[in-house]
Amino acid sequence: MNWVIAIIKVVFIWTWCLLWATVMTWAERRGSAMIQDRLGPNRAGPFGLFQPIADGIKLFTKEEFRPKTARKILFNLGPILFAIPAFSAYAVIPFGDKIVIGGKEILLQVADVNIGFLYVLAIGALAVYGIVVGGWGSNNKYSILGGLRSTAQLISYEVPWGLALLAAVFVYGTFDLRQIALEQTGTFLGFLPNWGVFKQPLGFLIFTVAAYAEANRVPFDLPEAESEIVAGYHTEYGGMRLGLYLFGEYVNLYTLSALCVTLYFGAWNLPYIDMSKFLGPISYGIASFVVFWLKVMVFLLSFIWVRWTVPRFRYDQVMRLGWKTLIPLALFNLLITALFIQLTV
Amino acid sequence: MGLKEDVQNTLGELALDFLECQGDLSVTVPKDKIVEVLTKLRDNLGFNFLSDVFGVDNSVFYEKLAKAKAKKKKGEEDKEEEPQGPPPPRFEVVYLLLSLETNKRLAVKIQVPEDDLVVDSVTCLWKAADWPERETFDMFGIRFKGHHNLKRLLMWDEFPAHPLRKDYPLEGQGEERILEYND
Amino acid sequence: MEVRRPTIEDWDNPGDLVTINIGPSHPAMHGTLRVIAQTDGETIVSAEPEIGYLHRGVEKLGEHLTYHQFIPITDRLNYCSAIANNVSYEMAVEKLMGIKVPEKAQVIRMIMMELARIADHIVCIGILGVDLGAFTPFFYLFIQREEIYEIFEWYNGARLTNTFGRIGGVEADLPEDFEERWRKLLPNLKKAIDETDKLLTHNRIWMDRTIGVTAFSPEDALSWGFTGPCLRACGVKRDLRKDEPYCFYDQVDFEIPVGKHGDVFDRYIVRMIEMEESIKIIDQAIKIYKEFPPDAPLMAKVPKIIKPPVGEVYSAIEAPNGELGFWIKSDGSDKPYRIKIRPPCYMVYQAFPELVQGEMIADLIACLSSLNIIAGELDR
Amino acid sequence: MAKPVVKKKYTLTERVYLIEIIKGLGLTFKHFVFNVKASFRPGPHTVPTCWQYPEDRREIAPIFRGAHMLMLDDQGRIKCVGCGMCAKACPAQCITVKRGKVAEGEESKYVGKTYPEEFVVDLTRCIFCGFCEEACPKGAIVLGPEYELAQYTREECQLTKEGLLANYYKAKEEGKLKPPKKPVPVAASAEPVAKKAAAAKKAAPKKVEAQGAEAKGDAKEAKAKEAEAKKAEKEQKSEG
Repeated sequence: MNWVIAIIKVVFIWTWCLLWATVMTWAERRGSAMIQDRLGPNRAGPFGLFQPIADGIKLFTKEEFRPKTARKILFNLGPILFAIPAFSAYAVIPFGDKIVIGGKEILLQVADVNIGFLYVLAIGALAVYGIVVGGWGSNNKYSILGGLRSTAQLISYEVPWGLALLAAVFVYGTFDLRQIALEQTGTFLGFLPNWGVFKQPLGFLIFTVAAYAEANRVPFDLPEAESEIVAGYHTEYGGMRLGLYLFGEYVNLYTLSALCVTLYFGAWNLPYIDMSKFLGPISYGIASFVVFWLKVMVFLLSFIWVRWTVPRFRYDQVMRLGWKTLIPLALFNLLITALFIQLTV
Repeated sequence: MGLKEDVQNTLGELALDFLECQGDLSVTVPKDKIVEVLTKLRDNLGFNFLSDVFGVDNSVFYEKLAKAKAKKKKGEEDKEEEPQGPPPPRFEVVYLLLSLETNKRLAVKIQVPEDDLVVDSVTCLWKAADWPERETFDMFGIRFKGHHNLKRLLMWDEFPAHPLRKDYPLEGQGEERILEYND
Repeated sequence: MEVRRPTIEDWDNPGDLVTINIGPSHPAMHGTLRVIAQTDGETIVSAEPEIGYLHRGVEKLGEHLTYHQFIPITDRLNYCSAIANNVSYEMAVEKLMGIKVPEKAQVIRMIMMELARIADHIVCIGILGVDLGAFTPFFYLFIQREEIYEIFEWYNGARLTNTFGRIGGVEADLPEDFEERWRKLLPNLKKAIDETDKLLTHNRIWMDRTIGVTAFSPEDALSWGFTGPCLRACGVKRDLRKDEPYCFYDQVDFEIPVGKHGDVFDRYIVRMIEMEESIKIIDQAIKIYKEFPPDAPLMAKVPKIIKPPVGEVYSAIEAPNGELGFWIKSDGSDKPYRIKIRPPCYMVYQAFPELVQGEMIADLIACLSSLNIIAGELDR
Repeated sequence: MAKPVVKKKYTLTERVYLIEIIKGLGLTFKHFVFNVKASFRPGPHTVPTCWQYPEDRREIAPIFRGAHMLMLDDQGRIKCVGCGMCAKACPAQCITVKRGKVAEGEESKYVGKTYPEEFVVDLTRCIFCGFCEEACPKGAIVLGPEYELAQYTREECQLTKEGLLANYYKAKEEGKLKPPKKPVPVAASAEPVAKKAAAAKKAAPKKVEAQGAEAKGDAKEAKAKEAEAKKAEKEQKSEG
């Protein structure tokens, strides 16, 4: 029975991710419109909610165009290489506590591995291949520039990102994401919720900034900076290949937000309230899932919010911020955390 | 005022002709001395800003004036005959100068005959003359000696004619490739 | 302090450089501009602008149209502020003919020109924001631009290509509800400018992107023939509205903002302040306008068919982009013998290779937007 | 090549990215809340700046310069006499007028003794400057309120007499005919007007002067227009 449950969980989380990726495209457009005194797409369905479906149909039915000079294999491989890590990174992130059906305890997580943390880091680093391969395979100068910018940016920001996560690991003492989530119950210093953000405020800040860079979002959207290099690595792409890139990006956002919630915002735990005490086994599972998802939504919306507020960095400024500001800060954070733990334990 | 006197004093013999129209003063100078004249004007009279450089094709201008005169003469017929000199040079290059201190403007003109379409470039004095000179070359075919990059500016490089010359028709001469669309 | 930037001579084999062809159809190329850039990584070693993609032969066309018929053609020069072009051309013809324009018409021209200046600066700043990745101020500002166009529309029926004014005056009095519209627009406009300021000016990302980028010295700027906001950003206090006043500019009180370094940030700030100064000018101009009786003349006595005497004049005004001049030579017929337009951004854009040399690709885009190059005016 | 280096001292709030960004976030959030609230208002025009185009249209100015129309007078007669002044004034040369003599028995259809046998406005060429309207001595051609000018073929963009009249009927039905244009006061003489500084003081006495001037100017202008129309008619006759 276990493998049936596993398949159900995989299918569920895939469709869930895809669903929210599509909803995100809608939210992005409507949200930006609302910020900018516009209305946004409001014709397809109520509030324009069916717009992503229309977009999907458009992407699917569009001609699969490939430039003559592009490298066929790499060109086709690029979007796939980008989308697969995006979808698989979510495997280890819990999306709820556990649900008990018929006496059987089901963890709301596809795979509960004890090094889930490292898995996310490793898979996240793979996404850069999709961008580079796509940019190179397109045989276009703008694409290759976008690909190169992306490589440099992702690799640079993985360092402060990893260091910030490392500090979190120091605090929790485990690589297991479920364990980390479970530790964030109760209160911290007596009055704060026992969430990572209060123990690691600096770490959280570094993590967020680096997450924006990892997700190629404004102000770090250099790889696809429209006004400079047209569309960056996906300049030559169209149809569903482009769709894979776009979907992958939103799924990445979802994963990053989920990771952030898991690490710093108490996963499915509500502050000061222990839901498991007064909810039944099934309803508790569902409630934990909903709480987790709501927290993720807040983060997703913040991505949109920031995107339509700030301008874009320049390439060298991104590098300067990453290497000269974030890494020293992250190291400092690591040092303080280590000292603190050494002194208190 | 006294701008005319100033210019006269500064340029001396180099000022061949003055034209005043609605307060705008323009001075005609010899073609080969243009760099010298502009340097003098810049250094002595403070015309330190080059507004524009452009060409004029006068081939039709004198004809039109003569026609207008002829029309008038029919009525009067008593004026003395104008001395028939050699026809004035076809082209003119005009340099619009401006003094930032006194806010006075001066147009310096040189006459360029059709058989000697080479003028000294003034890019050594003002960098601003770069594109205007290229445009003058493009539109009138006047070459500028000493310009670092004298090629066509607005028209494409293979364009065979100089479109602002008066003998070039408004509709063009069919240089543009005629595209045929198949429905 | 100065730094040396690499030039193309530093490379033994210039083939090592990557040639990037930016434009003529590129998201950041306003209209149809094209820059061929030689880059070393992201750094631009040399850039060569290629213009003429929007060349419509306006000067040639002018020789075949009557003086009046050329007015709508001038709309199409700097289409962001068509009114300034119209007025500049009309003033040149009026100077040629020695016409004195009635004062009320001059005030109306002044009000309209300042509105056009605000509209033009809104476009420039909005696009600069978009090109640097900040989309939102663009929308806040453009909505107000629409409102300004509304005023134009209720004045003479057109929004973008206004064909404003006639030789010798203006074609209509200001509509009765003009001031009401202006008063309604004013707080929103001020708010939009303020919000743009809040979103951009002190944001460090914006400052990093603009301060020191494509800085230019005043000597260079004068030598290259810069005028308008680009020159003022370099620190030269020159504005034709003050230096060679026309209309009623010597009667109103306004400041000329001056920058220091001539970088993108200074150009942006100069334009921002100029918008506020324009608002001040309009307020004062409306006061002057109200002193005229409603039936004061709006047109000078102009013959139906305009035949200026033989002669040549140059007349320039301070268009939003800088000195916009018309040199007109007349042969006494009803058509100009030669019209030469001195577009401001033409002079600015020729310095582009020197401006962006040694900067990065992203700076090239920022520089281009901050210079406010309008292809219609550039190529004519 | 050497370039000046600009270094600006940042204040502390500028140096730390976050403070200014958070201020900006607050500003955008205000807009967000305002617009979300606004978008729940009833009616198509919810967010004040967005027009839901086909249903919800902006009010256009009564003097809007859209597609041309051929005016009729009160008795439903075509005002145009086919003089061709509009075609002459047009900078884009988009108007073609062919003049014909009014046949017997058709006098009730036209104002003048001549009429436009053919009147074509090529909208693909037109630049909507409104000079034809100004040139017309009879007020017969007017730029109307119609602005939806997209067509499928070039032929449809040729606005013939029927099309011009249809535009007129449509505008009349919708009550969007232009109000009569106020005559522009013309200065009495070509003499330079009084000095600027004295403008305010002289305003009162000028008034009387100007009124007289206006009346004179109007009469003269009308006369001049008529004379020119006649001239044009003659010319066309001689050509024909």
